[in-house]
Amino acid sequence: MSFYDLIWLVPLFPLAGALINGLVTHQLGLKKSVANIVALIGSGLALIWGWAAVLQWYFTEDHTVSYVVKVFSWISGGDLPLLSGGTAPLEVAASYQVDPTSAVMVCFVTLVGFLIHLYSVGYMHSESDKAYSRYFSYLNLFMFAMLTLVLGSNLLVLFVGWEGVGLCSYLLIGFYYEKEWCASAGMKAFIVNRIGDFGFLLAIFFTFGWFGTLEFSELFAVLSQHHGDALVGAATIIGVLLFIGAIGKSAQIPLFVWLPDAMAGPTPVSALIHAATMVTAGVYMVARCNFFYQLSPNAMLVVAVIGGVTAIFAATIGLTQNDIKKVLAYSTVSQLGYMFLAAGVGAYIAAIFHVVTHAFFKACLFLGSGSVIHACGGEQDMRKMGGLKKYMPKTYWTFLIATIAIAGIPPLAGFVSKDAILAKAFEAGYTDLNGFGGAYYGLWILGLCGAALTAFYMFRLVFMTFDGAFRGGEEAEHHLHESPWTMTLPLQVLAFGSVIGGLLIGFPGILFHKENWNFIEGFMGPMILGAHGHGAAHAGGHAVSFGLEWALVGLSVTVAAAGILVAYRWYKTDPEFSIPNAMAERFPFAYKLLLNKYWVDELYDATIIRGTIGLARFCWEFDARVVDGVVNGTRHVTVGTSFLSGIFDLKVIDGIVNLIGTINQTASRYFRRLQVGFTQGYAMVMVFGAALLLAVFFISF
Amino acid sequence: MDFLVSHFAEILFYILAALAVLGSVGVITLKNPVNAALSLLGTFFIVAVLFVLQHAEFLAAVQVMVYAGGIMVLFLFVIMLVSVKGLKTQAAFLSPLVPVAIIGAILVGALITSAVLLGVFATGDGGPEALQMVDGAVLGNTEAVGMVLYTKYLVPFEVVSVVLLVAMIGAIVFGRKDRFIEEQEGEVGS
Amino acid sequence: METQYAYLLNLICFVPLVGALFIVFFLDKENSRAIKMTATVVAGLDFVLSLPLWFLYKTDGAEFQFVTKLDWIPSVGVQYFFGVDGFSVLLILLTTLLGLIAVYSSFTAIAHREKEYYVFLLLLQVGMLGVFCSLDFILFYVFWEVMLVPMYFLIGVWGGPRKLYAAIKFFLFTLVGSVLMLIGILALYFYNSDGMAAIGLPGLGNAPTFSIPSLYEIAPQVPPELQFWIFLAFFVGFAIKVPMFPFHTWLPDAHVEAPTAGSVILAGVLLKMGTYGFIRLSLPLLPDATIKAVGWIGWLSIVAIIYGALVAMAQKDMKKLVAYSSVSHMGFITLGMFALNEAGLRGSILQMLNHGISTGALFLLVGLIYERRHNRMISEYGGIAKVMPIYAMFFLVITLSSIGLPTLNGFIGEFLILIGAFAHKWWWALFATSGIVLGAGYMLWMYQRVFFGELSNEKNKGLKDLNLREQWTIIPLIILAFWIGLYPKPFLDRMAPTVDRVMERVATARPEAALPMVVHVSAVDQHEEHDEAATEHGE
Amino acid sequence: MITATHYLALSLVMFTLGLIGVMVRRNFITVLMSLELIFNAVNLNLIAFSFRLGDLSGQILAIFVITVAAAEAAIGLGLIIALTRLKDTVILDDANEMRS
Repeated sequence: MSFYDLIWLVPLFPLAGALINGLVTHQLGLKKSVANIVALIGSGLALIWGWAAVLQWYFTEDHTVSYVVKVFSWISGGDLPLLSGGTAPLEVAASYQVDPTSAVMVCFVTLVGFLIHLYSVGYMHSESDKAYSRYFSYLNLFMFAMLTLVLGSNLLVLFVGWEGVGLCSYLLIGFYYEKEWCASAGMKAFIVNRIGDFGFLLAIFFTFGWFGTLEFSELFAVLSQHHGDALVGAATIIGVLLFIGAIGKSAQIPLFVWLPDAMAGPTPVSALIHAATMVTAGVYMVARCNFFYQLSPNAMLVVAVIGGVTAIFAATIGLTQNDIKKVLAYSTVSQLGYMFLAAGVGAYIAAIFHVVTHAFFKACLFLGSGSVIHACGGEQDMRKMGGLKKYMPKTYWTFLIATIAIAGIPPLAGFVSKDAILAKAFEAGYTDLNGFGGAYYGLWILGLCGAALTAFYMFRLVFMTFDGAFRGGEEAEHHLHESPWTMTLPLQVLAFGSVIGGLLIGFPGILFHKENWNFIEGFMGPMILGAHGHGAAHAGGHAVSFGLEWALVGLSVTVAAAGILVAYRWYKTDPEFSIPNAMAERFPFAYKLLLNKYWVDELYDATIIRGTIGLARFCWEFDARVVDGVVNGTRHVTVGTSFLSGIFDLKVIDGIVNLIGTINQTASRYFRRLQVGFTQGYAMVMVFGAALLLAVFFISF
Repeated sequence: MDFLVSHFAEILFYILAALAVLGSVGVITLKNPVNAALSLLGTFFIVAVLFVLQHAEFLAAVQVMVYAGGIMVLFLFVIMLVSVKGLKTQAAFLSPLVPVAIIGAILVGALITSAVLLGVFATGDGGPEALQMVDGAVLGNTEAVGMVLYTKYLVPFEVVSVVLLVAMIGAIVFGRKDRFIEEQEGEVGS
Repeated sequence: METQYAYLLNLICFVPLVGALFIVFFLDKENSRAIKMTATVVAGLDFVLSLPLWFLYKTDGAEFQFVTKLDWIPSVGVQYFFGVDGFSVLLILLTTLLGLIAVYSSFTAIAHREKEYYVFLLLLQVGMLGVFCSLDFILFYVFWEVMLVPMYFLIGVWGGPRKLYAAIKFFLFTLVGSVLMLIGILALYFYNSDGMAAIGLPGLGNAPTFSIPSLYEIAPQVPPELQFWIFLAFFVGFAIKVPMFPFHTWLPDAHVEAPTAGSVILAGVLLKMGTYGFIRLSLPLLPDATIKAVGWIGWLSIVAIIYGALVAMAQKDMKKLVAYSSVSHMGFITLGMFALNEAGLRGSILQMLNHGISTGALFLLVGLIYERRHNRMISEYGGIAKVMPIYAMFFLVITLSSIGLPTLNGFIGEFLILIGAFAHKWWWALFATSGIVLGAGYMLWMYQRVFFGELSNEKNKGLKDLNLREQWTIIPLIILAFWIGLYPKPFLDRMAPTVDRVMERVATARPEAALPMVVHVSAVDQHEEHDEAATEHGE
Repeated sequence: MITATHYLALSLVMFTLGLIGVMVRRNFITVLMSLELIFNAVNLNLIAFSFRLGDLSGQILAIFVITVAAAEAAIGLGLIIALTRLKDTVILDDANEMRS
C-alpha cells in the first residue's frame, strides 16, 4: 500500500480537523491553542501526505496515465437511455485519481493552504475563542473540499468539491455575520456560484447523455479515438456549459460581481480562496476537460474571448480603486482572464502554470495587504496609508517582490507564465488556429494592454501604501508595527516561491532551445488531448520563428516597464498625487465609470434580482388570488347553494304549509257567513247537495 | 158526450191534477198562514181522491182521517195560537233566495223525473187487481192491506208505532211550560 | 410471497393503536407526564420494531415480503392483505422515525388537552403505516381515510389562529380526491370481475378481488380508454395529496396552522402518500395511460418546481416558505417519477425520503423558535446565530440538505431525478435545474435574514439555545442526511427491485403508446394489429 | 188512458212546489205545511207505482209515510210553540243563535 493508494487520506485529514474543531473545540469553547494545533495538524498532514503520495507516484508510476483509486461506489442509478441511443448503467464511484494535472494542483494547494493556515493563527488572534475555532473548522473544511475537487476522478466528485468550496466561501465570506454586508456578500457569492453550477450540472447530464460515463480517464479514451465531427456538436455544448460553471466559480465577465464583495471576509480567506485556490478551480476544470475543448473550436474561442475581455475589463476597474483588497481582487479577476485566455488558445499547460505562479505571488500580495490592514487596525483605504516602508520592512520587501512578479518583470514567476500565455496567444493568431486568427491577434493585443495596466495599478498600490508620508491619524501611527513571525514567515516563503517558482517549474526552454528544461510542459504533456500526434493546435515544431519569440519577450517587458514608469511618475514622486487627480478632473465620466465598476452591480440588482423578487411576488399574488380564489370560489358556491337551498326550504315549503293555513282561514271566513242559523239556507244547501249527488249518480250510471 | 164518457177517467184525472197543483201553489204563495192551511187542506182531499182512483181506498181513508183531520187541525190550532200572541206574520218571502230556490227545486225535480222515468219501465207480475186480492180471493183493498200489513210488514209496523210514541213524548216536552226554561230565562236575566 | 416474520408487520402497524387505546382508557387527563412517557415508549417501540424490517428484507426475495393474507369480506373479494416491498420498507422506517421524533418534540409545544393530542398522533401513525403495508385496495382506502381524521383534529384543535379554515380545507380537499380514487378502484374491480353492464363494458370474468398484486396481472388487458379514465381518477386523488400545482393551495394553510409535530408528519409522510400511490398504483396498473400522461404531468411538475420556488421566495412567514418549498420539491419527485426510467424512479423514491428528512427537520426547527418567540415572521428575527449558535448550525445543515448540496442527501435524489428527466427530455432537466438555483436563492435569503445581521430586535436577545432534548429531535435527521448523502447504496439497493418491477409493468404498454423516451425507434411498424405481442423495440 | 207517468208527473210538480215552499217562505208554519205537501207527493208516487205493479207494499209504505209525517208535524209544531215562547216570533230568520 503506497502513499498514493491512500490518496483519499489527503482530503480526509482536513475533514477530520474540521469536524474536531467544529464539533469539539467550538462547542466546548476550548482555547485557541487547541484549535490551532488541530487545524495545523489537519492541513499539515494533508501537505505531507499529499507531497509524499505525488512524489512516490511520480517516481514509481507511469505519468502518461492517471492512477485511479476507487474508495466506494457512491450512486447507482440503474440503466439510463442515452442521447446517442442504447442504454448505459449510471454507476458513479467516489474515487480519486493521481495524474500530472491533479499532482500539480495538489502540491501547490496543500502548500499554499498550509502557509495560509499558519498566517491565520496570527491574523485571527484578536477573535473570540468560539469564533476562532469556527474559523479554523471552516478553513479545514475548505481544504477538504478543494482537495476533493482537485483529486476527483469523475465529474461528479469534482462537482462535490466544487459545491463544497462554494459552501466554504459562503461561510468564510460571511464569517463576520454580525455585519449585514458581510452576510449578504457571502450569500451573493453562493448564489452566483450556484448559477454557474446550473451550467455545470447540465454539462454533467449532457456528458452522461452522450458518453454514458463521467470518469475523466474513460472520457479521455473515448474522445481521443473519435476524430469524426459527430461529436463536435456534443463537445461544443458540453464545453460551453462547463465554461458557464467556470465563469461562475472563477468570476469571469458576467458572473464576476461576487469576487470584489468577497473581500468582506477575513484577509487570509481572501488570500486562500479568492486568490490562490478556489477561483482557479474553473481553470483547473477547463484544463482537466481539455478533450472537450480540443474537439470544438467554437468552445475554445468562447473561452478565449471571455478570458481576454475579462482581463482587460478588470484591469481597467483596478486602476481607480482605493481599497487595497479591492485592487487585488480586480487584479485576480484580470489574471484569471489571462488563464482562460491561455486555455482558449489551447495552451492548457500554460494556464495551469500561471495558476501555480499566480497562487504564489497573489497569496503573498493578499497576506501582505493583510498584515498592512492588521497593522493599521483594520483600515483598508490606501488614501489613509503611506510610508509604511519604515514600520514594516519585511512586509514591504515581500510585497515589493510579489508586485514585481505580477507586473511581469523577468526572471520572476509572473513574467515567465504571463509571457508564455501571451506568446501562445500570438502564436494562435499567427497560425490562424481553427480559422479565428484575427480574433486571437486581437486578444493578444488586449493581453498586452492588460499587462501594462496590471503593472501600473500594482505599483500605484505599492507607492500609495508604502511610500510617501503616513496619511492615517496620529494614534494609528503609534501602533504601526511589524507583524509577528507567524505572519511574516509565510510571506517570505511565498515571496521566495514567486521568485524561483517561475524558472523552476516552467523554464522557458523554447527561448534557449532547451524544450526539455520546461518541467511542467513535459510533465503535463500527456494529459492534453492531441498534445502529441495529431494536435491541430500546435504542431511539434514552432510555427513562430525563434527570433520572433525573443521579440515577443522584449515587447512584453517594455510594456511592463512603461506601466511601472508611469506609476512611478504619478505616485512616487509627488505625495499629493496631483497628476492622477488632474487626470480625474479631465475625464470625470471615465473616472466615475471605473470607480463605480461600470455600475455592473447596480445593473444586476435592478434587472435580475428585482425581476425575480417581482416575479415571485406576482406568483404569490396569483397563487393567493387565483388558485386560492378558485378554491374559495368553490367554497362560496357551495355556501351559496346551501344558502339558496336554505331559502328555498324556508320560503317554498314553509310557504306551502302557511298557504294551506291561510286558505283555511279565508275559506272559513266565507263559510262562516253560510252557517248563521239561516235555516232556509241549510235547506237550500241540502237541496243542492242532493242534486249534486243525483247528478253524479246519473253521470256515472 | 160519448167523448166525455169514454175519456171520463183522463178528464177526471186532469181536473184533479190541476186542482192539486193549484192547491200546492196556494200553500206556497198565500201570505196569510190560515189561507195557506186551507189550501193545503184542499190539496189533501184531492190527493185522497186520486188514491181512490188508484185502488188505494184504505189509504184514501187514512189520508183523510190522519192528514186532513188530525194534522190540519193541529196546524190551525197552532196558527190560532200564533195570531193570538200577535206575532208578526207578514214578510212572507225571502226575496233574494226566490230565484235560487226555484232553480234548485226544478233541478231536483228534473233529476227525480229522470230517475222515475227510468223506473217506469219496471214491470210487476201482478195487475191492479192484485191490490184487492187476499190469497186469491178478491176481498177488497183494506182487507188486502191489513193482511199484508200484519203478516209481511209486521216488524216495520211495530217500529213505526215506536216512532209515533217518541214523537208524542217530544211534542209534550216542547209543549208544556217547565221549570227548565224559566231557569234559563231567570239566569239570562240576572 | 415470503410470509416469514409476517407478524412483524402487523405488530408495527397496530402497536400505536394499542398505545392510543391504553392512553385513552387507563390514563387520566391530569398527569401529563405519564401520557407523554407512554406515548414516547409506544412510538419508540414502534420504531424499534420497524428496524428489523431493514435487515430482514431480502432484496432478491419475492416481490412482497412479510405477507399476511386473511379473508376479510370473502363474498366481495376483500382481504386483510398486508405485505411490503423495498420501497414500503423505507417509507415505513421514515414514518416510525418521524413519528417518534414528533411525539417527543411536542412535550413543551402542547399545553392544553395533551391526552387527546397524543392519542391522535398515534392514530395518525396507524393510518399512515396501514397505507404503506396494505396490498388490498379496500384496506388501502380504509387506512387512507383513517389517516385524514386525526390530522384534521390535530390542525383543527391545536392549530394557529385560522386553524378551522385550514383544517376543513385540508379535509375536504383530500376527501374529494380520495372519493375519486375510490371510483377508480371500483372501475378496475368491476372490469376485472363481471364488467360494468351500465356502460356496456364486458368484464374479464375473473374472480372478484381487490388484491393489488392480482390486479397487476390483468393490467395489460385493460383497454386504453378505460385506463385513461381510471388514471384520471387516481391522478386527481394523488395529485391533491402530493400536492401538484393546481391543487396545492391547502398545503400552506394546513402547514401554517398545524402544530409543530402535526406539520412535521404532514410534510414528512402525508405528502408521500400521493407519490406512493402513483408508484404503487397508477404506474404499474395503468401502463398505457401513464405513458400518454407523461407529457402533461411533466409540464405540471416543472411548473410546480419553478412556481413553488418563486412563491416561496415572496413569503414573509417561515412556515409558509417551507410549505411552498416542499411544493417545489414534490414537483421534482413527480418529474423524476414520470421520466419513466430507472434513474428517475430511484431518484424520486430517494427524494421522498430526503424530503421527509429535510422538510421534517425544517419544520421542527421553525417549531423550536416558534415555541420561544411565538412568531414566525422572518422580519421579526435577525442575528439569531449570535444568541443560538447550535440552533444556527443545525438550521444551516438542514438548509443545505434541502437545497441539495453534495455530500448531503438532497443532492443524490435531485441528481438522479435530473439525470432521469434529462434522459427523458433534455429540456425537462433544463427547467428543473433552474429550480435548484431558485431553491438556493430563497432558502439562503431566509437563512440570512433570520440568522445573520445585527441582533436588532430586543426580544431576540433573551433567546436560549436548544436544550439536549430539542437537540436530539434534530440530530437523528442530520445523521440520516449525511448517511444518505455519503453512502446511499443500501437505500438504492433496497428500492432497486421495486423500480425494476414498476419499469417492467410500465413497459407492458401497447406499442402505439410507445415509450417516447427512447430516441430513435427501430423500424417497428406502428400500425400492425395491436394485440399482436408488443415487440420490445429499441434494444 | 191514465198511466203511472201522469201520476208521477203530478207528484213531481207537487214535490217541487213543496220544496220551493220550504226554501222560500219565512214563516215557520208555512214551511211545515210545504213539508206536508212534499210528503203527499211522495205518497202519490208510491201509490202510482203500487197500482202499476199491483204490489201492496207501496200502500203499506204510504201508510208508514203518513204516520211519520204526523209525528214530524207534531214535533215541528211543538218546536214552533217553544220558539214562540222564547223569541215571540215565528219567522225563521230570527232564530239564528243556538243559544237559548
